[in-house]
Amino acid sequence: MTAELVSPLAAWTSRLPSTVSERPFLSQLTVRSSDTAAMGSVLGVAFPSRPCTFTEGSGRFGDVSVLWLGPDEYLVVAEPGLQVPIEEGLRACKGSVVDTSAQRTTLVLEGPHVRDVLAHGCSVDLHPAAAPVGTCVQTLLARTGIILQVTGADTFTLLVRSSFAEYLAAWLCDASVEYGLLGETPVTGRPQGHR
Amino acid sequence: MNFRTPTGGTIDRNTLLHFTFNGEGFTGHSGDTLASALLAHGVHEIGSSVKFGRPRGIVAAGSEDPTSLVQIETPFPEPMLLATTVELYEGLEARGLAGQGRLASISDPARYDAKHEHCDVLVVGAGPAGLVAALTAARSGARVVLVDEQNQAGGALLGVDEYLDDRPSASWVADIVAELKSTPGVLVLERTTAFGMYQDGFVLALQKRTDHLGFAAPASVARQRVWRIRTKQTVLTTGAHERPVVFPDNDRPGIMLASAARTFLHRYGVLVGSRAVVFTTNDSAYCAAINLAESGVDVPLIVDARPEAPARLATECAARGIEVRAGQVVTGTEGEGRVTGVHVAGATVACDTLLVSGGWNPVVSLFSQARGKLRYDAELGAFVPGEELGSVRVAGSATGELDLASCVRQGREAGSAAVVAAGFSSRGQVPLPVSDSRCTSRSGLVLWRVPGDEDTSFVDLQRDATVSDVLRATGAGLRSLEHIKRYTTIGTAHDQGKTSGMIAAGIVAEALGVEPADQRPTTFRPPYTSVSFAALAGRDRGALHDPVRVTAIHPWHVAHGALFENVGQWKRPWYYPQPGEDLHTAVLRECRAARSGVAMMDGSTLGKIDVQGSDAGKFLDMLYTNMMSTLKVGRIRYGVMCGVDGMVIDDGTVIRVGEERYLVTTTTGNAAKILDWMEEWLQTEWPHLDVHCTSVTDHWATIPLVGPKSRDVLAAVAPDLDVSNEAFEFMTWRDTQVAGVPARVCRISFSGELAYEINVTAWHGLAVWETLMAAGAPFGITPYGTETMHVLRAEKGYPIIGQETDATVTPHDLGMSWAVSKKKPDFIGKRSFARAENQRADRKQLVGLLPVDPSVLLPEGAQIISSDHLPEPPVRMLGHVTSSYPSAALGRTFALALVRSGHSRIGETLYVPVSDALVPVTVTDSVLYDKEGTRRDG
Amino acid sequence: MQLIPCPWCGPREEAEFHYGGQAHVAYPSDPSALSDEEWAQYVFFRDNPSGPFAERWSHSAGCRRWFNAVRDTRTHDLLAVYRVGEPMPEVAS
Amino acid sequence: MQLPEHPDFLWDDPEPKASYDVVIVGGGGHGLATAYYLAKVHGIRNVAVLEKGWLAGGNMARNTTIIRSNYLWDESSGIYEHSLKLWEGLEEDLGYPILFDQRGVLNLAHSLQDVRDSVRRVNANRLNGIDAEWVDPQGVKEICPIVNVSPDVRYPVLGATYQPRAGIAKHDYVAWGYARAAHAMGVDLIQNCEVTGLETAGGRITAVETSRGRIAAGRVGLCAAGHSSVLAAMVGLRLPLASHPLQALVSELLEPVHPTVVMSNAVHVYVSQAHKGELVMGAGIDSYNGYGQRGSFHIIEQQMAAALELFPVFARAHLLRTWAGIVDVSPDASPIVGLTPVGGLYLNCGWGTGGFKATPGVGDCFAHTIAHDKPHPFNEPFTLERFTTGALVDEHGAAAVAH
Repeated sequence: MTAELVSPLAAWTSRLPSTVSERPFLSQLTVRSSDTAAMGSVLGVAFPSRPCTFTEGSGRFGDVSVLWLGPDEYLVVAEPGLQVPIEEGLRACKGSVVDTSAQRTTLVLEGPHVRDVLAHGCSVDLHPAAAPVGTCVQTLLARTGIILQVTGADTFTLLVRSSFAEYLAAWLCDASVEYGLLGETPVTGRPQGHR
Repeated sequence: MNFRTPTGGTIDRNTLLHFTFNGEGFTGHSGDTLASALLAHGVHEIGSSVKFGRPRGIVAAGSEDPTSLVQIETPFPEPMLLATTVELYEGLEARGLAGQGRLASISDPARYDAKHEHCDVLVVGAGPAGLVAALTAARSGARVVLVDEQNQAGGALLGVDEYLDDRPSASWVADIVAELKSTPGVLVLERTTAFGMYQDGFVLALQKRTDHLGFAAPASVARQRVWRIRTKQTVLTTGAHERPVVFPDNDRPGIMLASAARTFLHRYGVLVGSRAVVFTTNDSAYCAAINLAESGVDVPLIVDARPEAPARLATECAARGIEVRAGQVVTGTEGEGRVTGVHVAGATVACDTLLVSGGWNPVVSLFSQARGKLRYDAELGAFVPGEELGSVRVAGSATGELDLASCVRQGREAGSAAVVAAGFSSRGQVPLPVSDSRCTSRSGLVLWRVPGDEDTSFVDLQRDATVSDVLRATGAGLRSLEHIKRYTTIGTAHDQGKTSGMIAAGIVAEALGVEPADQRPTTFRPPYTSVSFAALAGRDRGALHDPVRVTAIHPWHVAHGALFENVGQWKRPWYYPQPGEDLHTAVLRECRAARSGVAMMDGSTLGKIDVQGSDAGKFLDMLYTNMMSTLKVGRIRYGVMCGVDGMVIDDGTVIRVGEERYLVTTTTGNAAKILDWMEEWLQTEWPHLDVHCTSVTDHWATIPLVGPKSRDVLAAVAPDLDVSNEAFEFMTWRDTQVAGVPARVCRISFSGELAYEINVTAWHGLAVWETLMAAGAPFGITPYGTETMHVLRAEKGYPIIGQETDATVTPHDLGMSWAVSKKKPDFIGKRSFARAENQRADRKQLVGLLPVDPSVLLPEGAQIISSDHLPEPPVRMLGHVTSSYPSAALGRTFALALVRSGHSRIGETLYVPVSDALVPVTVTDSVLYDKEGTRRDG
Repeated sequence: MQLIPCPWCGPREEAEFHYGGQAHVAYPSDPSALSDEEWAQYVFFRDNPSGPFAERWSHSAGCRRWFNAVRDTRTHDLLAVYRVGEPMPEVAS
Repeated sequence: MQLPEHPDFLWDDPEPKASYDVVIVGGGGHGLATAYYLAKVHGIRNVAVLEKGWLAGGNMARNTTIIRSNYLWDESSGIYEHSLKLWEGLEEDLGYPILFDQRGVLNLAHSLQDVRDSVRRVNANRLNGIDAEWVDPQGVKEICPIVNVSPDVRYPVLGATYQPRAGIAKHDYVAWGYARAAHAMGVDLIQNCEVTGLETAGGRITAVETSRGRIAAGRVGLCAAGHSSVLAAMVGLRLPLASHPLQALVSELLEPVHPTVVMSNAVHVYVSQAHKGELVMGAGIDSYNGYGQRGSFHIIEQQMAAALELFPVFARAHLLRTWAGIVDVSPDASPIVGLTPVGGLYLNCGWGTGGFKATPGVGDCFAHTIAHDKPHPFNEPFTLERFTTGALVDEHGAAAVAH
């Protein structure tokens, strides 16, 4: 008797634009600490020293990203299933740790039009010069909050609260229409007008 | 009749587009506007005026036109567009308007969107100055955006036949546009009007992306887009509008601005008439006269109001048989509909067209919106930018400069200064073109109006406002232009006074015997040109209007026929009707299951905040009215929060997870507010406290499992948990496995029944819910929604924040003095309880109401009075019904109410006016079911 | 739409922020010692100047941090931002 | 329809005298109405209205002209209903075509709690003698056929309160009607006259200092809406007010489609179609304090999105002009009208978004307050002291946007 995991966008797998995919079930921990060096050594990755950036590294919990969320606030992201050992590991350090793995789900966006799609709803300048790889900002996309990471030349990662994920998916579908990214999938989330 | 020239213009003569106007069929070409295509057929009369019903024609060639209002019917009805800005397409149907448009009665199927753009330099207007400014910035490597409202760059050059660097100006324009478009980091937006200029370099621009395609517009492409441009530096090269002169009967179709005639000729290959008289106060109209004459129009006469005509131009005119009369004015016109003659010096000169030029008004709307001060330029007779603004520069004819060579030099200087200010070094000088322009001198006479019949001398042709209206306004004692604008309605129409505003100011100044410089010009307000509501709504419509928040278990609710209630942005199951059930029968069934068997609901929307740190207890003691620091690890306490004014703002449970860790719950609607509230106190008042708050609302799926059989169901799915009353006490929690996954189970109850709140990660929510449904099947487990939850808690007298409270209710009013600590020296709201108003005995207090007739259901929101007959208004009201339900458990209806002195009225009979009747009710304690609390342990 | 310079995240659109009214209004150390009038001043009365105004903002859609700003209420121009606990900077009005 | 012509004479432009019995600071609707009732009802005609700009050029020129009295609390419904009754006779009273059109106002409910709150208000209104009805979605559709009452929209219309006697008027006509009538009774309307100081002696007001010199007055009434805090600060008086931008907008002229007034607090829309055919809409209040008479455009964009959900037919109407006023908002969203600690200085402020509809009512009551040095019963509850005692008149709960 083990309940199966269902991700917030489980029903959207085949409906998302070809350039958008969900990475569900990642281990995520919200960390508040002014002593990040110790936590960094537990994870094997230095915590970001500058606002609005993230760091990546590898250690005893495998590949780990640490996202700057605010002064003394970070989100540690690792592969699925590691939230319990990571939380235990970090609890040894000074600060607070909260397992927030299911609080948000993760979307990976890629492709040459990714900045165009995001620019329809995100007011942050995502030009490579203004937001180079390694950037991590919390901001609004359309009418929902997101954490946005610039992870590659044309690759972005969005973290969105689980309850807003379907809205964001529908919005991304609609914003992608003009760029021909939906393939043969019918347009979802297109404003319905008024039935 | 055909008024199309054999050659010339930027229209594509190989295309033939069919359209109808006022029901009559016409043809035109790709590149035409509706106005140019109509003029090509000799149609000048577009609509009629709003007040007098006088015919109205085409005055200008662009978005400043005051008169050519049309209604578009196809592909979708759109009101109040200017024929001069509607690009022609196959199948266009339009009709002229009398000042009022008509909205479609059906929904607009088009898509709209918005896009953010960031740049170093924004250039508004792709005329000669703007092009040079943009190129200067672009060559320095800056991110540049160039917007222009036309479908092609060139600005004023589109309407003239001038040569730049010994080649047609269009070729010069094309080269610059090509370079701009091929430069990385440069965005050229055509058909894009910058309509609003706000703080910090924020400029809004509307791009008309598919309107010109008519029926061929792809449905997938957003029809219009609002560009939200954030720029470091702005160069406004917005040009100038020619203005007319006011004279008697100046409103007949066929009377238009000289520059418009020139634009129709050069850009569209259209002659605006057969025989044109020109009336001017400056040089520029001479070029229109010469151009038209050279194109075969009979131009018998130029009437120049100046004492002397410009010698060189007069000579050129004479060579073409155009008589020039200086020192004269047009004193009137005649014609049925279109103009057929003009009055000059007591004689009538026959014509079908009168071209007028009264000088030029720089387009300063955006500059003014950017809070730039304007200065009256007496030589020009117009307001011009009167100061330097930090990051906003103005160049070209928008400054009042009319000489082309000077305009482009200004453009280069502004572009260079802007790009340097944005942090770049200006690289290389963009070469300035050499112009052969003959007609751009400033030397004009400022003439607002020609004396004559003031009742037919129109200042605002769209609003039918005349000189006599202006004089009546000043005669009524009005001095401020704003008052006169309102008295006469001048400048309030579709064109917002683009051509009429300055003239009105001039006429007012004359009437008052002051200089226009002494007056404060009326304020320019966004938008510069009108913007459809739908474009501003963008993508935030229909399914995307506002986020729908759903829980992990939502798909199950949908699949099982739940009806939903909006709670904030959440969709919550309201009730689960079975076939044939209405709200009441479904809710009675759901309630019965919860009180006699087992039922469960999706409580995942409750706000959940993790509070950690060595000062967490101290912090919560300040926020809650009751004591939280004394709560033992493993235990749970209900808490109430007040604002500083002492009024209840939220409630919920607080569980102590560890010595330095709590998990607090909030009401669904207040989750974000309470987290903000906590952070505000922490960060701004008590930053020394070691406390961190983290929202975990979405992390957890929460399932209250309720009813006498809930223990059996839980036992079946949580084999590791000792669910006995002794081992798992009320108001405690356990971490365990439920359905094989980690879970936190809380023994709390919002119904008074034995109940467990099961929390698992949202990923597991759906599966655990289904497992519970299966495990509960033998007990008849019943899912219930918010309505049943409300009934169950109301039977116990538990208030709902926002339903029993309305920002005027204290914990004491709710009968919750027990939840207000008397030990704590302070907590938020405590001091307010001591105020005079809070000490009154007659405060409204929460009580139960039992209708004397147990079958009568009181309407929620009904008022309560003490007398058994309805007196004349105003009637003294004692309070109102906050909640009212039929109750399965009580076998009758009941209600909760806030009643003045309620706690001391228990047992009294009061009356509730319902329609025309008075329903007698008995006041009771708010706890109506299981007062002794025997059911919570099962 | 103003651009508000968050002390941590840099300039962001106004829509990402919550407004918090006048800054430097401390919660009284002992509310019970205050008269009703004094308590009312704390609860309800705030400066409302036309001109520079020290006020609180929260970057609610960003780093969730409260900070202070001096803004000219006539022009809405932000003259300075500073962190909670820092003194209000001198600004030219 | 065409609007009626304004009269051939409105007012003249006098030099301020050295002294008046009463000086009213603020030549907006409230100031003009107060002067009018002082002269007409109380026979006090040696009155000056001082306006720093042009008469009625502040919020009076910027509001969306909705008139209604269906407020929740007895205190509010008292003064607003008093006002509505005066509106009903105002055209005749002033001899000016103010275009008061009692086309009714719908206040929509979009959630079950909205419904409860609405029904509560309707019941309270009726017992207070105010016309009020609860109408279901079909009833909404019958009153205003263009409202989308489909259950499929994001925030469906679950019903509405309806006040048939509510409506709109033409703001300039109202202000000018008061101004002309006040002027005709001897009131001096002094424009371009900014008050720069308030002079007191022995705890009493003695004069106002202005950009056009000192003007002595035994009694001074402040009617300066958004600028009230600034004026009160001149005598060291602190007010519980915040001045915020409030934006509004207008479309081009359209054939009649919208026969009533629709307000939706939940989605921040209020809209009517004015006499000439333009759609007049108000937006939500900008969150920050501001005297700049401009707001942030995203408020307008959100407004449009919400409007199109309710009125799909507005899609291709066009925004013609936007603007902002300065509203002075009190903690309980109710006004402050009455005496001050300074003798002879009277306060009328804190109307937030409700000022226009109150114009005749508060003008009458404030004139009474000034004339008798004592509040009129209708403004008695709206003291400054209520913030100390806690006896608030909290209309926030009843309507977050109380237009």
